[in-house]
Amino acid sequence: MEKITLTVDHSILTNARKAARKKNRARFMNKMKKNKAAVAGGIIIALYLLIFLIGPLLAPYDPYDVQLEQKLQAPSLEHLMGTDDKGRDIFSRILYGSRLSIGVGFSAVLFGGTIGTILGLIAGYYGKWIDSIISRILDIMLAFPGILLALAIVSALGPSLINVTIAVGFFSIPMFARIVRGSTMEVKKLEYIDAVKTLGANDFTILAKHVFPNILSPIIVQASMRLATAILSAAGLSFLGLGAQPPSPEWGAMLSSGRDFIFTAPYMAMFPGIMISILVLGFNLFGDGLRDALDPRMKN
Amino acid sequence: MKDEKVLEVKNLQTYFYSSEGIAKAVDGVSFTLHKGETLGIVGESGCGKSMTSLSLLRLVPSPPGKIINGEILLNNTDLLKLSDEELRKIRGNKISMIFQEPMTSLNPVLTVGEQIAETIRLHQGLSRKEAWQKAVEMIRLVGIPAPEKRAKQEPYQLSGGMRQRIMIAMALACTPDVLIADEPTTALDVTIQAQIIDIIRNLQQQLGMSIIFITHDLGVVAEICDKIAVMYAGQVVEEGATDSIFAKPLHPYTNGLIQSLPKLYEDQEELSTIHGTVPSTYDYPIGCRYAERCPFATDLCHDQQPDLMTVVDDKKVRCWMYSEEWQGKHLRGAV
Amino acid sequence: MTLFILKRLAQIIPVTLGVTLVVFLIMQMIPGDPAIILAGEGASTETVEELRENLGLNKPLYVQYGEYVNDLLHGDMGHSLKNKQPVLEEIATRLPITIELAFYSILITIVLGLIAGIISAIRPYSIIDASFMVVALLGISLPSFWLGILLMYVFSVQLQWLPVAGWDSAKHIILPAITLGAGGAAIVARMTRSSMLDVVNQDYIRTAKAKGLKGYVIIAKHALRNALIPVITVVGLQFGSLLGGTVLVESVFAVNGLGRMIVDAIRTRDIPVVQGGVLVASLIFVVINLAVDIMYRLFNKRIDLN
Amino acid sequence: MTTKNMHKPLLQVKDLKQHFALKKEKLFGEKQVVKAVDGVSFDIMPGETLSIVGESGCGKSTTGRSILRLDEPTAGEVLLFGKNLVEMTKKELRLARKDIQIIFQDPYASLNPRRTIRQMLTEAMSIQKVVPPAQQEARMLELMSFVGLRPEYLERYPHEFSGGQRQRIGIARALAVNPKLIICDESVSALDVSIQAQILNLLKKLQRELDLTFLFISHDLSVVRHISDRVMVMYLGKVVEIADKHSLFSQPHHPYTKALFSSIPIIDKEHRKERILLKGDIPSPLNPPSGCSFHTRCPFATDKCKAEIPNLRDITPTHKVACHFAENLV
Repeated sequence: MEKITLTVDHSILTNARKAARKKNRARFMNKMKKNKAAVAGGIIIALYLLIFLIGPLLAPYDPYDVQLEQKLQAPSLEHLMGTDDKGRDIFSRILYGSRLSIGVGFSAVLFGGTIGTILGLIAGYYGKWIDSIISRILDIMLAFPGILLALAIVSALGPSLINVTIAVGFFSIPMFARIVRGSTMEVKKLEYIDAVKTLGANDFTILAKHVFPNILSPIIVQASMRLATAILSAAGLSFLGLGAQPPSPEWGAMLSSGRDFIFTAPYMAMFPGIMISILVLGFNLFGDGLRDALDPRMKN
Repeated sequence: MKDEKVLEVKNLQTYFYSSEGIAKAVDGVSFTLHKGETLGIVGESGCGKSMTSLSLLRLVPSPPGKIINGEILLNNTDLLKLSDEELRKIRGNKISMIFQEPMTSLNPVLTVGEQIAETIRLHQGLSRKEAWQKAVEMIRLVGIPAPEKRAKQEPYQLSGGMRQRIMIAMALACTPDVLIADEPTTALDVTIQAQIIDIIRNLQQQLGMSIIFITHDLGVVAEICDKIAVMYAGQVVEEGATDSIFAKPLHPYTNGLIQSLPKLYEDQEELSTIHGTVPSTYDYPIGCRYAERCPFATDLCHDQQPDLMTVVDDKKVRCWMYSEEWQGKHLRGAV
Repeated sequence: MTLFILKRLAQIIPVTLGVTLVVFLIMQMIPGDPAIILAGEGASTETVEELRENLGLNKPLYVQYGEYVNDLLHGDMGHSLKNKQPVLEEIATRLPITIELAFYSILITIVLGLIAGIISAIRPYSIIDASFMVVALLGISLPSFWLGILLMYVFSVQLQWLPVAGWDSAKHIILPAITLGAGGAAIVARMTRSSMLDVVNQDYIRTAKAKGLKGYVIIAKHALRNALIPVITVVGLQFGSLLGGTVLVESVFAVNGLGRMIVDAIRTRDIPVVQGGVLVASLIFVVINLAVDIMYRLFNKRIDLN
Repeated sequence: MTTKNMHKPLLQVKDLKQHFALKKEKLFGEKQVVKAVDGVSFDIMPGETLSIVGESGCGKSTTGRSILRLDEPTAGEVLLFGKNLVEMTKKELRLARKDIQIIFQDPYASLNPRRTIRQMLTEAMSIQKVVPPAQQEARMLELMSFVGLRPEYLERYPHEFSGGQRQRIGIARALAVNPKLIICDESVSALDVSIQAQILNLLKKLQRELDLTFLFISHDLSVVRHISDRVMVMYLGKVVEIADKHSLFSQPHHPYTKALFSSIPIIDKEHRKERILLKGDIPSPLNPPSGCSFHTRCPFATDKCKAEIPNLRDITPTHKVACHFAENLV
């Protein structure tokens, strides 16, 4: 075969590369912009993250400062959300508590998501007996209804916020693993996987470069939805007195102590509840929107 | 009898509206179908042939699709002017339709007998029992052995070829005037395709309906159709009797299409091709839509859109080469 | 079909064993000496040793597990550390309450969820659809324990229509059942809607339209049956969330069911009661899952072909 | 076609079998086995194009995948330059795959949507270390010009291309490792005729210029007629006829081949043959008929066909048929 000499102006290639990247980003942003729900969710999450980062700096009072003479004051300019039964400023406690409530959610999902994704990738890609074993273990984990598995774990490890994180993360493992396993099995069947196999790529390369990037969308969607559930579950466990312990300003715990004063000081339970609900709403909206933007099957 | 017009479509335009713009899927399509005749609509993917067929029964998914202009005259009644209720009585009764995917076009949770019988009950007002018997008869008619048993089965228990036969039985149950067949054999193997074509042809002779046969397969068209409309970029570019179109295609696109098929009875070192790609439905050129790919294109072609003009007898073509303007400059019959 | 049921039954055995193993291991996860914990703080060394001997805590782990399963098979879930009563007896008095609560809640989940989902899907992107979906979104976002408190505040404290807590009359059931069923109803509604919208775009619906069928026949006969198939699975999963949710809702409304029993037992570190409660709830869920799977299979015969 | 090595096959497939076990459906039923490929043997000579034709479920694609061990074959040998691919370890196989590449049917599923063309080609070259990194850039540009794509397309993602262009990219990726044999698995089936013609011309040109050997799998007989030197017809996992293309198309011996040929819709009236309509459907490969698997649809079947499996035997030195009555049916 004749040797072909090619002269190409390399600036054309570099420019083409830049343009391609820009176009891709613009396409995704465009899709997201059209999705009002996702944008609303994104804004909510961003606001909470802001509170998470700088909230404690804004707090007007010490969240642990007991002022019994100021107890159970209704919301006012002085105490935006009122004071609790120990006279602590609820607004300040909410700001401080954001670190706990949001942090627990993220840590738990990071923990469960990582393990679940790895298990799902392995089970889905290798199939056969490896899949059988992993799937059976997941079945057992899923046989525990709702947060009961987390509850059981906390009962053994003892009540604390860290244990709640572990427990909630643990029970989200099978949710991730299932989604990832299913998506992996779908992607594995696609011809481009066969093509790279034929080129001689090893399993790790195939999984890391060709399978994982293509199942990222369902993982991100799942993570967003799971964050909502994880925050709810963690708050629930704290509400039951099994997570953060008084005087911690964790929102679930605050809600729990507020419930005894529902006749006299309903705002004690209202504000932490509102904070949890809006945050969870944000993640649900974001997850919904993301799914619509990323999942080709959901397209009209 | 052949001269009796059954269906006449005039200047049909179906557009799709999305954030990316307006897709002119069907852009001014006209044709006439006579009694007992088979009209083939051919073209490559995206040319608008399927959307034309869906428009005829107003089945275009809406939104985003919308029929914005035209007339669809069935025995001189304009279907586009009917109320939904009036149109409903025509669907499946006067005009019926079969689709490309026999796997997904039948309801997976109902028996095939019931799916045929419900059409019969609806349009002919027969009792449950009578309708069921008629359904079984229809299944027998399309050549499925043991029709009594098959009628009670659900679609997943049947093969692809059998499901397409069921679709045909369903479509013909009320002896319609027009059958629209949208790529009915594309998903099937050749030996099964041959069976289905055979059945459609036989039943046409028995029942006398007119057929609109939509396909991308020139061979199938050549075998089954009396006349052909070739579509390109939302428009009919050539129309005429099947034999004359294959013997002497007038439009450069029709010619290119026929030439790029590998021949079964001839050795060729290289196939002739049409260079380039179809223009985007969102952004058609102002001139002839084929000009960019056409080896004969001139400035005139790029600047102005040609009309579908009658050349000889019944043959129509949308190409400047056959116009008077062109005659002055070039010799006729450059193809 | 019979083979499927038998296979599915056979699958239950390893899952059930797995569940018992996990519940058994909970005991092992406790930091420190289980004998000391079981004996209670401040117990003398002899008491601890005696307990260790009695409960076989000095035997190898697998022997202990074997004995645990053997005891379970004989209906022995151990004794409460607090009141020394058999755990099974305690569960027997609590379970009916929880089942009653769960029954009404799942009823709310299914009925409300399906109706809202179908109405939304028939008129997608309409005002009624939008309002249903906003409510559904709230339904999945509000923590049940907070929703419970809100409802209690409105209907019991402010309006005084319904009792605050307890489990004595039909009126007592209303708020907890709504609280517990609301989240599920929201999920079922969303699922039904998206499943319906999915089905409406299928080829066979186009076929039905091409046949000239009436709109309501297409919805009721052709679309709904297919759309409900994936909803079955979702309803099945809701049973799980529901059983888990009883823990929170029973605590909010002071209902003396299984959930509250577990929470109280965790607070007092009454481990055998926790084990028994979690085990029973899980086994119930395993059986419900089996039933749901069989139903799914009955409705969807196409499964597994190809 | 080059004359060197004319008599040494590049690839030999011997008694290849690919059986898939299905889940049991009935309680006391036997475990069902789909014999997707059931004892297929053939050789491919260097520089030639052998086609496999057949209808769905005949095992043509599975044969291609088994050769590459994308599906592990149940039995048989696949000898590439005399070395058996089936017995190789995973590592040896990875190296050997450099010589055989595959081009798929679906222009959408065959390219990783998250990688640019540059990344795909670089990866292909790096895995097999066929080109030193310093020369990869030049080689990439060469590959792009081979398949008729503009160099700046290297930076684009697959979704920015049309179906025909994607097939060109798939071809470039396969060529990146300098393969000897390319398996084309329905590579032009998803394309419109005008684009199909472009790709077929490209494949022929590449074969001439790069000395490639093709195993071309397709259901489209006119495409097969155009591109092949020899053609093999499969039915229900078995080879029913294999011959050089002129002999096969002018004088098919097997009744199935004949029916298949007569079923093709043809534009030119003069070439239309009397159609042989086969009765019924293709039987399920789950329960292939006894004896000759075609006997249920064969117009000439006898009791012998029901009982005995016909061997693939020579009718002429270049024409093999698996039919008891091949000579009587011409």
